[in-house]
Amino acid sequence: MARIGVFVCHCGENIGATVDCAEVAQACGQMPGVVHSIDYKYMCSDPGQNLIKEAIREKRLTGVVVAACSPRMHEPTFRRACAEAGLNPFLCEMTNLREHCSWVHERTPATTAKAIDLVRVLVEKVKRNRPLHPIRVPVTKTALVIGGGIGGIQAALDIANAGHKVVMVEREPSIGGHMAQLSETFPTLDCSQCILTPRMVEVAQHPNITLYTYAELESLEGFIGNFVARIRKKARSIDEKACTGCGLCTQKCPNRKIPSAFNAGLGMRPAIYVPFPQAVPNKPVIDRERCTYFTKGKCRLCEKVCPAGAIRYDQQDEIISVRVGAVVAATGYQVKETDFFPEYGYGRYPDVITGLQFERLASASGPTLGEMKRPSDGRVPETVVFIQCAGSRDPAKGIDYCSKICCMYTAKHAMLYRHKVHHGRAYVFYMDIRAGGKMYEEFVRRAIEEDGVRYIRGRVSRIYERDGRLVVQGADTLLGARPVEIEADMVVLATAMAASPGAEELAQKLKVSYDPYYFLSEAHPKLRPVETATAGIMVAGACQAPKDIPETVAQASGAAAKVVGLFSQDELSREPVVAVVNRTAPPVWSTCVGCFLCEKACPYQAIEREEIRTRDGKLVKTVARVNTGVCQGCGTCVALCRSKSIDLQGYTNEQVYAEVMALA
Amino acid sequence: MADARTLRRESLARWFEAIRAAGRRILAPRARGDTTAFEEVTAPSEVAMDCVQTTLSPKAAVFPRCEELLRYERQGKDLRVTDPPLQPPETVLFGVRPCDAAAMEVLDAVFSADPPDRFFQTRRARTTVIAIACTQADAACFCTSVGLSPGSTLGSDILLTPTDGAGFAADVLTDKGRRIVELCPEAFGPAVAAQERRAVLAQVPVRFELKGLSDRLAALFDREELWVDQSLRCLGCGTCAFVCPVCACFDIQDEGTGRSGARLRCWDSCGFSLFTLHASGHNPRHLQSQRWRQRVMHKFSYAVGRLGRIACVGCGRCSRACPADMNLADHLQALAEAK
Amino acid sequence: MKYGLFPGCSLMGSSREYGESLRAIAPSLGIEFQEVPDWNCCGATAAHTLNRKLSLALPARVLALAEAAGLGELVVPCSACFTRLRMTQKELAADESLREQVAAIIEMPCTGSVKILNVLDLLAPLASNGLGAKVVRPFARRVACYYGCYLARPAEIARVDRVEDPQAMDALMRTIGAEPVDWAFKVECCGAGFSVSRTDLVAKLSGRILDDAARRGAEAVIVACPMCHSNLDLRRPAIERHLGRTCRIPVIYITQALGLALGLDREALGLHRHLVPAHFPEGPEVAAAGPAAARKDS
Amino acid sequence: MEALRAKARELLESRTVQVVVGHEQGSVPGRPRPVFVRKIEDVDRLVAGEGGTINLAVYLLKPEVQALGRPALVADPAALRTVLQLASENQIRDGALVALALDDGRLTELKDLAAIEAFVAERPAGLPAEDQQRIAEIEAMSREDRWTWWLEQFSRCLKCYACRAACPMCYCPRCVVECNQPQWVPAAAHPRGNLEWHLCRAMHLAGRCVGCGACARACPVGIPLDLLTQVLARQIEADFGVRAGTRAKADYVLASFRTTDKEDFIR
Amino acid sequence: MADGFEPRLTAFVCNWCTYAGADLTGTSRIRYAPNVRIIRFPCTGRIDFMLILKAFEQGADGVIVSGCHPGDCHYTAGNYHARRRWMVFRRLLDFVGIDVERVQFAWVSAAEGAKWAQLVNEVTEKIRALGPLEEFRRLPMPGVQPIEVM
Repeated sequence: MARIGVFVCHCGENIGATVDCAEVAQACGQMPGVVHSIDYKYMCSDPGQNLIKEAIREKRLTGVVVAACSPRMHEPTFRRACAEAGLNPFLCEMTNLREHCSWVHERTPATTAKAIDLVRVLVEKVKRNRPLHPIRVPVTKTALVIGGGIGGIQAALDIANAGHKVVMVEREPSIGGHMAQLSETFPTLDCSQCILTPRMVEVAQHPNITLYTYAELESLEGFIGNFVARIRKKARSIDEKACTGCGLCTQKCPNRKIPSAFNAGLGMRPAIYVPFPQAVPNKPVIDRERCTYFTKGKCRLCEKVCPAGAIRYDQQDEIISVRVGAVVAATGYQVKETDFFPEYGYGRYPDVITGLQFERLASASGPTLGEMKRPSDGRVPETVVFIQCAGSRDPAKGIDYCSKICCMYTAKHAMLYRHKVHHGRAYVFYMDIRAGGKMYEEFVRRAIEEDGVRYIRGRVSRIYERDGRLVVQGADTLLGARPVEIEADMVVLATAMAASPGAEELAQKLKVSYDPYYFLSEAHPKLRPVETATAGIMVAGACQAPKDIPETVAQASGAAAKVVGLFSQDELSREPVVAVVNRTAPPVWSTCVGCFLCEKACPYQAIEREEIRTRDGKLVKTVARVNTGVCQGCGTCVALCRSKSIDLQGYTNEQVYAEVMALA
Repeated sequence: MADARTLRRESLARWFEAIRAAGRRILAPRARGDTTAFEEVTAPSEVAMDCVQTTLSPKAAVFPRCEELLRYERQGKDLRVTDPPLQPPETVLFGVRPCDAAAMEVLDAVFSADPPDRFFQTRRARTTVIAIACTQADAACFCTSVGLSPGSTLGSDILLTPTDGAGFAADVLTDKGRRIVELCPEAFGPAVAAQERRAVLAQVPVRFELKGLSDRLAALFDREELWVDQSLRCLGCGTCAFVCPVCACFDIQDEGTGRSGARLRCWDSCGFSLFTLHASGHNPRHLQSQRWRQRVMHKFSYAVGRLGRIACVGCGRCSRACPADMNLADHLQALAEAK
Repeated sequence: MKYGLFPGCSLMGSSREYGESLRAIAPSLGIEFQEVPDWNCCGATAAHTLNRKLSLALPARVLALAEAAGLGELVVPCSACFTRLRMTQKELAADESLREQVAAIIEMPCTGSVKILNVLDLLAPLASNGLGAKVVRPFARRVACYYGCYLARPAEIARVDRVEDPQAMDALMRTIGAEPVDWAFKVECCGAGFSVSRTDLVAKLSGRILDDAARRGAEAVIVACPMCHSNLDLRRPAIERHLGRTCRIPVIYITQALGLALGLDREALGLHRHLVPAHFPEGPEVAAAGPAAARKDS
Repeated sequence: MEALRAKARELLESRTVQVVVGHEQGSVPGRPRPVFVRKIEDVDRLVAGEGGTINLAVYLLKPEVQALGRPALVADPAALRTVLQLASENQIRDGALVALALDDGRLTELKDLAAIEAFVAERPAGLPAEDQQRIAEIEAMSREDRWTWWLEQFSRCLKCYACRAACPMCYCPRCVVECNQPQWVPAAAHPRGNLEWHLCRAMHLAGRCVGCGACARACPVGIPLDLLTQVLARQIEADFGVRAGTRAKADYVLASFRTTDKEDFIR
Repeated sequence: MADGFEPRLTAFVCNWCTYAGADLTGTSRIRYAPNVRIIRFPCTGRIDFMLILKAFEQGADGVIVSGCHPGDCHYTAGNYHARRRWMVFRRLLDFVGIDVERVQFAWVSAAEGAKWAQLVNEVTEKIRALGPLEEFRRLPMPGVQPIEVM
């Protein structure tokens, strides 16, 4: 027989002012199954909680109803109190007498009657509660980091240094991401290679990190703590073990007229190439679309010159399956190309370049070895115009957001240009300078005051080519919107930062939601910025939203902390409010009829198919089974099931039915 | 000997008024769409006199499809249980066919077995059966095969046999019947010679050999393929049991609000797949063939042993109402001839 | 193909040659025009600066008349009228009550079902089917195609292929053998309505346009809007005073260029009406073959 | 008829199927009843299905019939739609049966679900005219009249569940009415119990009922049950553009959604 | 309507949005009619259509069903499923002659405390105007009215 304890709280005056708590306690005492019913001034206080604990022990209560404030506030408190007294926490329910009754109604008999009704509802519910225990899910203590940019590297190193295994998957032949392409980084003008390359080497040599480059995620199945990732390691056409990285093949390769992606299309590279000198791993890869052998079947020169005989033309893609417990998505970003801007010539003028291309011009390992030469004729540009917000903050272009880092890298570019070309003139057309980070504002002021960069507040309406020079037409809004026309030798567009190509497919593989710009959606913008709504999958860096290197590294460490937190226990314990498909005695085994209409409705794909076989292996029937690791307990399947074969623990059909009946 | 009289058709109305004036309700066959059932009538004009057989049987008058056995009410922590008032109205069942009247006898046997059913017996005691002999029958009727006939008097308080003219030969068979007749004696005239009656009655061919059938069926119990063949098309609904004047299986269910409720008795059917589901999950009759066999064996074999009579009056309702055309007479004929 | 035609005031007055050349080339292109009966002025810039209802009622009446006459597609050569009609159609479609008020004013239902086309919408499809074959005397000249503002902006009204660098006129000119130059003033403003009140501004703006066209070696500027033509042609003395040197580059309508290519004579096309003489010594007559091989890759 | 018998003999002889589910002459002339022909000599009992009250597809999921082996189902368009809907609910695998489509006399053999899908697609879809008429009559009534009319209909219900037994889409081994913890649907045949049963039945068939009408034909007291499911079927097609029994792989309408579903009653 | 008739309302609400919205109504001390009794569900997707019939059966004169706005659902899609279910169920109730105005559906987010108060007040007045739910009162309820059905 149920032995329920009802505890009515005055909450000081908050409830007592309009609800007659004594009468409620007295009325609840009469309810069948209630063996203990008292009211007290502050139930959530220590003495209040002790009242509950003593009542549980003395009266051997099988269920507790605390009639006080909102369960969203103190349910954990009272459930912990009950647990300490030996009562399963899920046998304790709360009635909201404060927010839903005393605070919103006058002091009338109707209010007290409503209070009694509300308590009766929960008393009937708690009678039908069953003790529930947190769900134990084993955790595979290996993390999968997708993306080898600075975000992925930081996350991988943090997790690996915490003693856990990491598998890193990078799509390009080498890790390093876009940071490797930068010349120097704001605000300290550190050489990007100098601060990045050691980390790349550390990743390559770390015993806990398994690195797959020139590889992509093929699929991800399973749930938090128990993912199975299948990685497609694209064929490099090189035997990585045999190759010594001497680079002879890349020098001899005759087919050298291929725009280098690493140099953002400014420099050229051979068909067999190493993206950049400090590449990790420093092994070449054959670009099968452009290699003469693969396209026309001739040449094979690299095979002849290779001292180690490491060329493998017949190498095939390889699918590697690995069990992981958590995933960190750090797939970075891409910058919009110049052909995205009709008003700046639809990308026809070679001397209108993007910020990334300017980085390559300024970089010592770039196509011009760091000298400031313009792409069209290689002359040193006397006048360079930098244009901010090229595509960002422009609904007409479909990109409403601010890309956050362009103000800073444009100031850096102008500064680098002035350092390299002392007599050169640098203009920056801007709308608002956003330099909110540490030492950021000072950096921009230095560019203006010390390096003489002329900032013009206004937008550029058009660029056209005249007599070999680029006429930049804009307006200076600080001088009464006076039209301004500058004849420039080179124009650098701070183009918008967009999600990396293939971000949508990756999000669908990870079953993570994404926004209209294909940036991955975080679980909560303020309170859970490094997690996603899909349990076990974290995000780091620009794949979640435009951000600079310091924020990316901070977010990567945050994501790593979450992963390490997840791996800190051998088992994952989850709220037991999950759905369960009933099982009955043979020959029926379950009332589930195997129509699987629930399977489609589950937003988390938590419903699987289980084949019930007799001992001699004959298939009896296929029924639904809920994966308690993935189910989030929304209950949509329960309300959909026609034969009532699936039920939600904590909100079972019996409980909600009893709650409605209790309102008679 | 029952006293034989005659009843003119036009005086029926006066008789009805007298019965109703005496505070008795009259239930008679009434058409509703293309189905007929026993419903309260006020005048003979409302009675569907010419229908061969009503869709639903008069059983409901004495064994309602749903009735309260007891009531309970919450008083604080405990529960107050009370008996529902059992005052069924005095009822006259008019226009019952002889087979349905005989069915009342079978129900009497079932519900008076130990322990007697207070509810049924109260209703039965207050019910008077006025049967009308059958002048026409259809292919589903097989009363003659179970020892009855279109003119049998078994179970009736008064049997009206339509005569050529516009009247009936009325045989008042029991005291109950006499009390109803005395409510309006002027409606009746003296008896008339017996022989015209037989000429008017319907001809119902005998469909199968009744004698020895129950032993024969017992022998066929294990012939599984026989029962499977017969029941493949049966859908397992409860129609045959619910229209049958004799079926008396019931299910007990408690229902109510949070404060008060009642224990209800409702009709049930051995045809339902979960009729014999045990709490353990085991279901001795989980195949439709087993359930069909049970229906036949209960009515034609077990009943003989327990009640000393066949629990079927050959009214043919089950065959007419069955969506899958499970014709009981055909099946029994097949079983009787099975080797 | 039968089209409705709304000439508007400019084709009756300052740009008669635009109307004449359009009607002249119509027959050989298989086009038949039917003027909107009893059409009225579209209100142009004056109306919508003074009174919104007036600026909607005038074009609405024209549309209503076109609907009543069963003209499914209406050609509006003047780009100012074109923009006013399209703007009215868009605003009335979006606002139920406004449509009722305007219908009350013009005492005619105006469902806005008419499809409004400018000259480029009308001629552009021909570039790819059949125009090339009809060319009798290829217009083998380097030309600067000038679209001005109304043909390209506002984007959702003009619905032109590329807002910053339209190609419709360039394609037409290529089809008749001309060689469009790549220049940067295709959609720059010519000074439009300031023609009378601030002629100095028109001189500066139009001057820049003609100067760039000339520098790029264009032998003629092709336009499709009466306002552009009047500023670039009529205001040439002011432009030359502003530039401080002579600038004799002729300005002709796309319809006139097509007319010449189809072998029509100068008078019929109204070429004699221009202030800056537009003489093109006839090149060798070619059988109606395909467009002359362009001299060098543009 | 001859073509049907010949095809049945051929299928049985070639052991492609073990049983032919069709119609045979019933005890009441003009009302044929289901027959399960397994032996060659019984083939001649097969007759056309006109006047039959049962949708033969209901037998495909009965354990006794499945025990007979691979069936050939003599099917009218409604039965074919049923097969597709059952397939979309994982109750029938492709190739589990051979369908002998019998439509106004012409016999077509359909070997797999795709063939059935194509055959159904050619047939006119949507509600027969007289059903629409009956629905229109009810909808014309005022709300109060509709309530009294339906309550009078439901009061005649015996809870014999012939409608559930005759419906091929009602294949749950333990139906919701047999669930007593909690007692979702009152077991007794009083007006409230009958109302909740018929509303529950209609909702469980929403987006699944193929409109074969077997339920209304099976009801011993003649309640027009098919109208309840047809009204919902029509509404679902109008709102969500989905019709039951058209494709072998289809999403259950209440288990899927479009973010653009239009409604006018949520505040 | 009968004066002094106090309608009894039952509200089925989702825990993440409307329940929290009602909490906000409380913390903002916005008064509203005491006729409603709130029952908490994890999501509107969990609300079974039979529960609305049960609520009417147990004496409710009106039912409010409210949850997260489309797109806000904590479980991403629960309210989309609920919306479809209510579009179909409402059509069935109307066809059978039950006044669909007695079942009010709404989206109330965790930030719309005022909207919750306004919703309850409006529905209370609407049901007060419609009066007690006669249809269900006349259906005999075991233990309240005698039950015997021939």
